[in-house]
Amino acid sequence: MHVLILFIEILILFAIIMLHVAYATYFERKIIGHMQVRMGPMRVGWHGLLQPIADGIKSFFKEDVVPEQADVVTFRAAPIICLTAMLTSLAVIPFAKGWVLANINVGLLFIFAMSSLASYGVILAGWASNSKYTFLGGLRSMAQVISYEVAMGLSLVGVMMLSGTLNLTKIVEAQGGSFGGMYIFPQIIAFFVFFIAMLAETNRVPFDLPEAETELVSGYCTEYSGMRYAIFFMAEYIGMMVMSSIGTICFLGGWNGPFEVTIFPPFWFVVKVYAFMFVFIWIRATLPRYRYDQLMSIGWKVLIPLALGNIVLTGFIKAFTG
Amino acid sequence: MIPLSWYMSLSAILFAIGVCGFLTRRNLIMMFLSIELMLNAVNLNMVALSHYLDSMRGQVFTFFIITVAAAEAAIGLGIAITLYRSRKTVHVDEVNQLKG
Amino acid sequence: MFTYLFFLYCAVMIVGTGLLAITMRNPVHAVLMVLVLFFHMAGLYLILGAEFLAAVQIIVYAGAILVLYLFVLFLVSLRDEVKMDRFVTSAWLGRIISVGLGVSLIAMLPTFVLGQKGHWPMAEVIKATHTKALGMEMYTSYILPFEIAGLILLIAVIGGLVLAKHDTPTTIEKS
Amino acid sequence: MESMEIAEKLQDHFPGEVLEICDFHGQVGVIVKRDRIVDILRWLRDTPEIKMDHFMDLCGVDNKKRLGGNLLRFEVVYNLYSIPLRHSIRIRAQVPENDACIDTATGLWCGANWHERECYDLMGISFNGHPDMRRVLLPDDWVGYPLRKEYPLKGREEWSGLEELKHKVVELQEFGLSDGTLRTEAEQSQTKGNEKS
Amino acid sequence: MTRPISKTVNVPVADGDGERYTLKMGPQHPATHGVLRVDLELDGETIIKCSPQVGYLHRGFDKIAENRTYAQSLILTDRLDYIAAMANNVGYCVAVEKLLGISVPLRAKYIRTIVCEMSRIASHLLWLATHALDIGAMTVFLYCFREREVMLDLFEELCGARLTFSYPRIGGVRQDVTRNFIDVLQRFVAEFPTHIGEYETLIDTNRIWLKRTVGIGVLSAAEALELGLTGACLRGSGVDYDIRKHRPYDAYDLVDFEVPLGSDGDIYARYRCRMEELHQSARIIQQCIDQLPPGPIISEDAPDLVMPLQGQRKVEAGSSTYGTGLIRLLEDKGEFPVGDIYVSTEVPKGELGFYFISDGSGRPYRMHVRSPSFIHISALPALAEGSMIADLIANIGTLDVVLGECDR
Amino acid sequence: MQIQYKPKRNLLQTILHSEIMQGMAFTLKQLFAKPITRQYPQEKPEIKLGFRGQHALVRDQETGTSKCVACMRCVTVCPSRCIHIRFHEDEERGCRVVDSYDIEALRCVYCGFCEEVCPVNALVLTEIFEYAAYNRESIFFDQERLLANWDAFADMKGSAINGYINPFWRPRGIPERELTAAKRLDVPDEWTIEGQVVGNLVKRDQ
Amino acid sequence: MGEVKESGVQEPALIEIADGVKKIPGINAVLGPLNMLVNWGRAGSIWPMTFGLACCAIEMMDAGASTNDLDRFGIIFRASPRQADCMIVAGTLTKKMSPVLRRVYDQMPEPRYVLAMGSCACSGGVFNSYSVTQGVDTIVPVDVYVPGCPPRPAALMQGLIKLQEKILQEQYRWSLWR
Repeated sequence: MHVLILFIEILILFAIIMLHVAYATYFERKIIGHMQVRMGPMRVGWHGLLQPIADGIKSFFKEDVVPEQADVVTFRAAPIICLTAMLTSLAVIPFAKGWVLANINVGLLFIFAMSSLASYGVILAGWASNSKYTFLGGLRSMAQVISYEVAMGLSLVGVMMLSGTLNLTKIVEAQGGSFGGMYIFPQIIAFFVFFIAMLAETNRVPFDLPEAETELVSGYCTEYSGMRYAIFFMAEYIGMMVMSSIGTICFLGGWNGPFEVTIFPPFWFVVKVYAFMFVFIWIRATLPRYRYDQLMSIGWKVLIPLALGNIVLTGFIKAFTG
Repeated sequence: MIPLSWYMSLSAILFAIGVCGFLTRRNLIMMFLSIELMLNAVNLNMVALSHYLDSMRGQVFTFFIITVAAAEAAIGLGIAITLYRSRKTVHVDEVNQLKG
Repeated sequence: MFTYLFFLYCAVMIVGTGLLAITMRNPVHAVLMVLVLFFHMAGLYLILGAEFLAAVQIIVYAGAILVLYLFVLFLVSLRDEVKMDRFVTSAWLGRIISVGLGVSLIAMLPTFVLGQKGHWPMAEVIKATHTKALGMEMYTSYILPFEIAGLILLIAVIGGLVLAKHDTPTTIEKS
Repeated sequence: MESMEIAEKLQDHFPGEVLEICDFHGQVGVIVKRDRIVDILRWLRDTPEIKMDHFMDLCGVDNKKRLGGNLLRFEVVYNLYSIPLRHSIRIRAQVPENDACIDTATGLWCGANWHERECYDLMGISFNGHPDMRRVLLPDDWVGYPLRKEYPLKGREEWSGLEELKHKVVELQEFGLSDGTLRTEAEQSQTKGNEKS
Repeated sequence: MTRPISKTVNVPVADGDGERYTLKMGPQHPATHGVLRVDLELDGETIIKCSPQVGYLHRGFDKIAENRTYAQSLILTDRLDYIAAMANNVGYCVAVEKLLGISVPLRAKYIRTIVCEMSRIASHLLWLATHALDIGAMTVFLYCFREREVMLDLFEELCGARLTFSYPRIGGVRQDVTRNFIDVLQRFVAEFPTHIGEYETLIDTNRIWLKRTVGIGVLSAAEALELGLTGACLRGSGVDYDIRKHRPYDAYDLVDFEVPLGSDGDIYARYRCRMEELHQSARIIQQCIDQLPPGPIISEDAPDLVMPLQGQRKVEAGSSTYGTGLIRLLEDKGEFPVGDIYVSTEVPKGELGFYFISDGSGRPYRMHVRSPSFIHISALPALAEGSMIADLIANIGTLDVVLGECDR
Repeated sequence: MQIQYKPKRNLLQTILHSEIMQGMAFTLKQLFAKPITRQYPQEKPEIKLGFRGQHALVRDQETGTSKCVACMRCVTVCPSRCIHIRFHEDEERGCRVVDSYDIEALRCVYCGFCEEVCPVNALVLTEIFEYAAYNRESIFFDQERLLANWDAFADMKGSAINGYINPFWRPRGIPERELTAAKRLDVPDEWTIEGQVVGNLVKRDQ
Repeated sequence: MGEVKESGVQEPALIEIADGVKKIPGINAVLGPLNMLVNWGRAGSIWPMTFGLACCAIEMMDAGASTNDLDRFGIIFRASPRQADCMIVAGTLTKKMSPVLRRVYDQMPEPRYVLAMGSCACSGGVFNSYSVTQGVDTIVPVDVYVPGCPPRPAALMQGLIKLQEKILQEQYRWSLWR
C-alpha cells in the first residue's frame, strides 16, 4: 500500500515536472523574445501556448537516427542516463513542509551525486556519437561540471555549517531563525559563488560552452535527433529547475514567505524557483560567452578560493557567536 | 539481518575478480580499474564489519581508502598518460624497458 | 525479506558487472560497468546504514575517479586496444591464481571470529544521523590520519599535475 | 612622385627588363619580362623614395585575343601602391604560353599568397617557389582553367565530384531511400532558356 | 521506410594521435559566415594549424562579366558583397566611368556618397550583429537588425529592392531621392548615436566581451600591411589608409570626416574602429543631406543600358530612355577606349578594386575584382594559429568576411 | 583620429559587476518595450512604390491585351537571359506581332532593367511578392500568366491602378526632354527635376 | 504503427493508403485524428537548418530578426542537421558545395523538407556558368520554391506557410520506428 502511494506520488510529480519543463521552454522563448523586442511564439495556439506541445509531438514522431560509426548502445543510453539522473534528484527536494518524496538525511549530497551522474550522460553522448564536435562538447562539459561542482559544493558548506544538517527540509527549517529568514544575508559570498557555479553546472550562458552553437554546432547533442534530443533538452531544463530549487532551499528560505498560503503551501517555493529561472533567461538574453580556459580559470582561481574563504569566515563567526 | 559471511563472501569474490583483472589485462588503465575493484572489495568488508561490530572505525577507514583510491587514480593515470606520450601505447607487455 | 532480496540483487549485479568489467573489449564500456558496480556498492552501504558513505561512494568514485578514467581513456587512442587481444599471453595463469585466491578466501570464512564490539550501535547512529556519527569519530580519534589523508591528496594532486603536464611544443611559428 | 617618373626610373634601373611603358587615363603600366620580376618588385618596395608598401592586386590575363606587340600569351599584372607617398604603379609581366610560370612574390608580401593561388586556379599560371600551389576556388580535381579565353562559360565536361554525387543520388532513388523526386537532366534541358545562352 | 544503420558495431574512438587531431569546420557551420571551411589541426583546444578553404561560393564572376556588357555586369556586383551591395555598385560604376571617361554630375555624386555610407552602416551593423552572436551576445544581433531594417526600407524606397539594389548607373544614379527618403534618413542619422550607445551598453565595457576581445588576434602594423589587409582591419593596427581620403571619389573630398585609427591591432581595437566608423558615417550622411545640390542625376554621355554588341541588331538612336551618347559611339566601332585600368573604392570591408581591360568592344576583355574578403580570409592563419577554437570564431568575426565577395 | 576607449572599471565596479548590471537593466527595460514585430500573414509589410516583385505585362485598357511591340530590348538587356519572345512581322500593318512572351521567373534576378528599357511601358515588376509555389511550372510565366498577374496587381491596387506609374518607367529626377514619348508620363511634382529635394545649406544660399 | 508490413499469409482486410503502405480498415477512427495531430505538431514546429549560402541568407536572418520574427511560427534555427526538419537553401549552390548540401540533407532525419529560396537556389539564376549547379532540385527534392532575388522576408514566410499547408495535408507520413 505504501509503495503504491509512493508510486502515485512519483507519477504526479513526474507529470507536473514535465509540464513545467515544457512550459519553461515556452517562457524562455517568450521572455527572450520580448527582451529582443519581438514576440516569440504566437501562432500555435493562442499566443503560442500550444507551442511546447507541438514541439513535443514533432520530436516524438521524428526519425531517430543513429549515426554510422557510433557506439549504438551507449549512444542510445546517454540521454536516458541524463534524464534519469536529473529526475531522481527531484525526489529529495521538499516543495513545502512534508511535500517531499524521500526525506533523507544526506539530501544535499544525494543531489550532488545525481548531478555528477548526469554529467556521464553528456560525456558518453559526446563520445558515442563519434563526431569531433560532440566529442569536444563532451570533454568541455566534463571538465566544466567537475570543476564547478567543487566550487558549488564548497559554497554550500557554509550553509551546512550554519544549519548543521544535510537534510534539505531541516535546512529550510533552520533558516527560519536567521536574519530575514534566509541564508542569503549571512552567506552572500556563498550565494554569489553558488549562483555562478549554478550557471556553469547547467551549461547556461555565459558558460554554455558544451553546446556553444557558434563553436561546436550543438556540442554534445549535435548528432542526436528527434526524441533523444528532446530528452537532452528536458534534462537540461530539469537541471535548471533542480539547481534553482537548491538555491531556493539553501539561500532563499524554501517555502517560507512573508505570509502563509494555506491552499497551496509550495506557493513561495514555486515563486522563488521561477524567479531563479527568470534570471537564468535574463542572463542568457544579455551576456556573451566565456572562453573555455577563462571559464576554468574563473572556477579555480576565483570561485573556489572565495568559497574556501567563506567557509573560514563562517567558521569564525560561528565559533565566536556560538 | 543478513549474515556477515554473505558480505564477506561477496567481498572475497569481488576481490578475486579484481585480482584476475589485474593479472590478465594488458591495458595499464584497465589494470588500475581492477585495483579500484579490489579496493572496493576491501571497503565493503570494512563497512560490513563496522556495522556488525557497532563501531565506526571501519567506516572511517573506508573513508581513508576512498581518499587513497582517488590519489592512486590521479597518480596512476598520470603515469599512464606520460607513458602513452612517450611510447604511444598503454600495454604493459610492450612496456618492458625502463628507459624512455 | 525485502532486505534479503535487495542484497541478493546487489550481489548478483556486483559480481556480474565486475566480471564484465574485466573482460570487456572496449575500456570505455568496462568503465561503465564499473560505474554500475559502484552504484550497487552504494546500495549495499545503504543496507548497512552508512548513508553518508554511500553518497561519498557515488560522488567520489563515480563523480570523480571514474570520470578521470574516462578522461584518460579519451586521450589515449583506443584503436589498438579494440583490435588487439585484450589479455596478456599468460592470462590463464592469472585466472587460476585469482580463482584459487577467491576459493581459499571463502574457505577461510568459517574460521573468522568477530572481535570486540564498539560503542556506536545502529540505534545510536540513526539517532545522531550517520554523518554526524562518522564526523565525530573521525575528528576526534582519527584526526591525525585525517590530516595525513589530506596530505596524501595534496601530494597526489601535485604528482598528477607534474606527471600529466604537457611539455608544450615550442612556440608555434606564425606563417 | 608621378607614376611616369617611377616608370622611367624603373627603366633606368632595369634597362633590359622593361619592354614598354603605357599610360591610360593617368595610370601607368610597365610591361616587363618575367625573369627578374621579384627583383623589380623588391626594388619598388624597398627604394625609399618609391616605397610601394601596399600590394593592392595581382591578376592573370589571357592575351589570346589581343596578341601582338610586346604581349605574350599570358601576363601577370601587379598593382602596387605606396601608402605614405600616395602613388601607384602597375607592372605587367609577360608569361609565354609554353612555359606558363613566374616567380612568386610571396617572399615580399605574404598577402600575395592567395592572389597567386587564384591566378593559378583560374588562369593556369604557376608560381615558382610558392609555398602552397593548390587550387583555391575550384575543387582540387577540377579540369581546365576557366578564365582562359578558350574555356566556355558553361564549362566543358561535368566535374567528377558532381558526377559521383548524381550517381549516388540515382542509387538512393532506386533503393527508394530518397523521398520526393528530383529534376532530371532531361527535364532540366527542357526548361526554356537553358538551351540558348 | 527505414534508413540504413550499420549493423557492424563500430567502436568510436578518439580520433588522431592522442590529444592532437584535425577538425574540419564548415562549410556548413553556424559561425563561418556562409560557406567558409576551416581545416584545423588541434592540440586539445589550441589551434596548431589553421588553413581556410574557400571557393564554395565561386560562381565564375569574372567569366560571366566577360560575357556581359558593362551595364549588365552591374547586377553581378550586387551579389559580390551582398551585405553592402550599394557600395559595390558604386565602386563598379566609378571604375567603369574612369575607363570610359565619363564624368558624373555633382548631385549624383552626393547621392552616391549617401547610399555608400548607408550601406556602410548596414554592413557594419550586420558585422556587429554576427560578431556579437559569435561571441554569444544574442540580443545585440536582434537590436542591430532592428536598425538595419530602417536602412533596408530606405533602400527599398529608393530603388525597389532591399538587398540587391542595382541602383547606381554608369554615369550617375538610377533615381532621384524623395522628400520622404531624406526626412527618414535625417531622423535616423539624428538618433543613430543613441542606438550605438545601446549596443555599447551591452558589450562595450562588459568584462566577458573584454576578455574575449582584448589582446586576441593581434596584428602589428607591419604584419597587417604585409598581409595586404585593408579597411578597419588595417586601421585597427594603426595604419592610416582610407581610400576615401587617399584617392577621393564621389563627394568624399567635399565632406568632412575623420578616419578612426587603433593602435593595439587586436579584436577590440578593430571593434572600436568600426563603431567609430558608424559615427563618422552618420556624420557624412548628415553633411551630404545638408549640401545636396540640385541638378541632373545622370550624365549626358552615360551609356544606354542596352549596349548593342557586334552582330546584334542596332537600336535606333533616340529611342533610349536617356543618355544617347554612347550609342553614337558604338555605331562607329572602335571608339571605345582601349586600355586597362585599376580603380579601387573603400567599401565597408576594405579596399574593393576593379581591374578592367578593355579591347574596344562593349564588353570587358578581362575584369578582375580585388575583393577585400579574399585577402582577409587568407590572413586568418596569422590571426588564429596558437589561439583557441573560441578565438578562431572571434577572429573570423573580426575580419568581417563575406564569402560571396571572397569566392566571387 | 585615434579611437577612444572607455575608462577602465575600478575595484568597486568590478565587485558590483556594474557594467553587467547596466546591460541587464537595459534588457529588462526592453522586456516592457513594445515589440516591433510585424504580424506577417495578418499584417502585410508596407511595400514601397517601385518594389521589384512579380512580373506582369500591362493590360492595355483599349485593346485588352499587352502593349508589347516586340522590340526585343528587354531580351537584349536581361542579364540573366530569362525573357524569351517569339514574334513575326505583320506585313500588312508593318509592325511586329508577339507570338509568345515567356519569363522564366525562377531565373530572374529582379534587376528591373527590362521595365526600364521598355519603350512602351509594357512590362512591369509589380509589388506582389507572395507567389511561392510547390513546383517550377507555377513560376514560369507565359503571356497569359503575365497578363493575369497584372490583373491581380490591379485588383490589389484598386482604383489607384489608373494613375499607376512605376518609377522604372519614368525615373525620378530625369528631365522630360530626355525621355521618349511613351515615357513622358504625368508624374508628381517631386519626381521632376524642378521639384528635386535639395540640402538645407544649398537652399539657404539661393 | 502507421506501416503494417505485408505478412503474406492472410491480408484480405488491408487497405492500401499509399504506395506499399497498407492498414487495417476501421482503425481510421484512431489513426485519422492521430495523423492530424502529428501533422499539426510538425507544421507548428518547423526547425529549419541554418544553411545560408549567399545573399538570401541575409534575408533569412532578417526573417528571424525582430521585425519579422520567425519564432512566431514556432520556427527556430538549428545548427545541427540532425535536429532540423527543414532545409532552407538560401543562396547560390555551386558545384563544389553540392556534395556538402546532399550530405547535410542525408543527415537530416525523416520527415524532412526542402525549401529553395531565391532564384539561384531554384534555378541557378544569373549565374549560368561553369561552377554553379543549375537549381538545387537536381540534388535534393524541393518542396517549396520561393522566387525572388532575394525574396523579402515576408516572401520567405509565405513560403514557410505554404510548407505548413503541405505538411497539414500529408497522409500517414509517420511511424515510430521508421
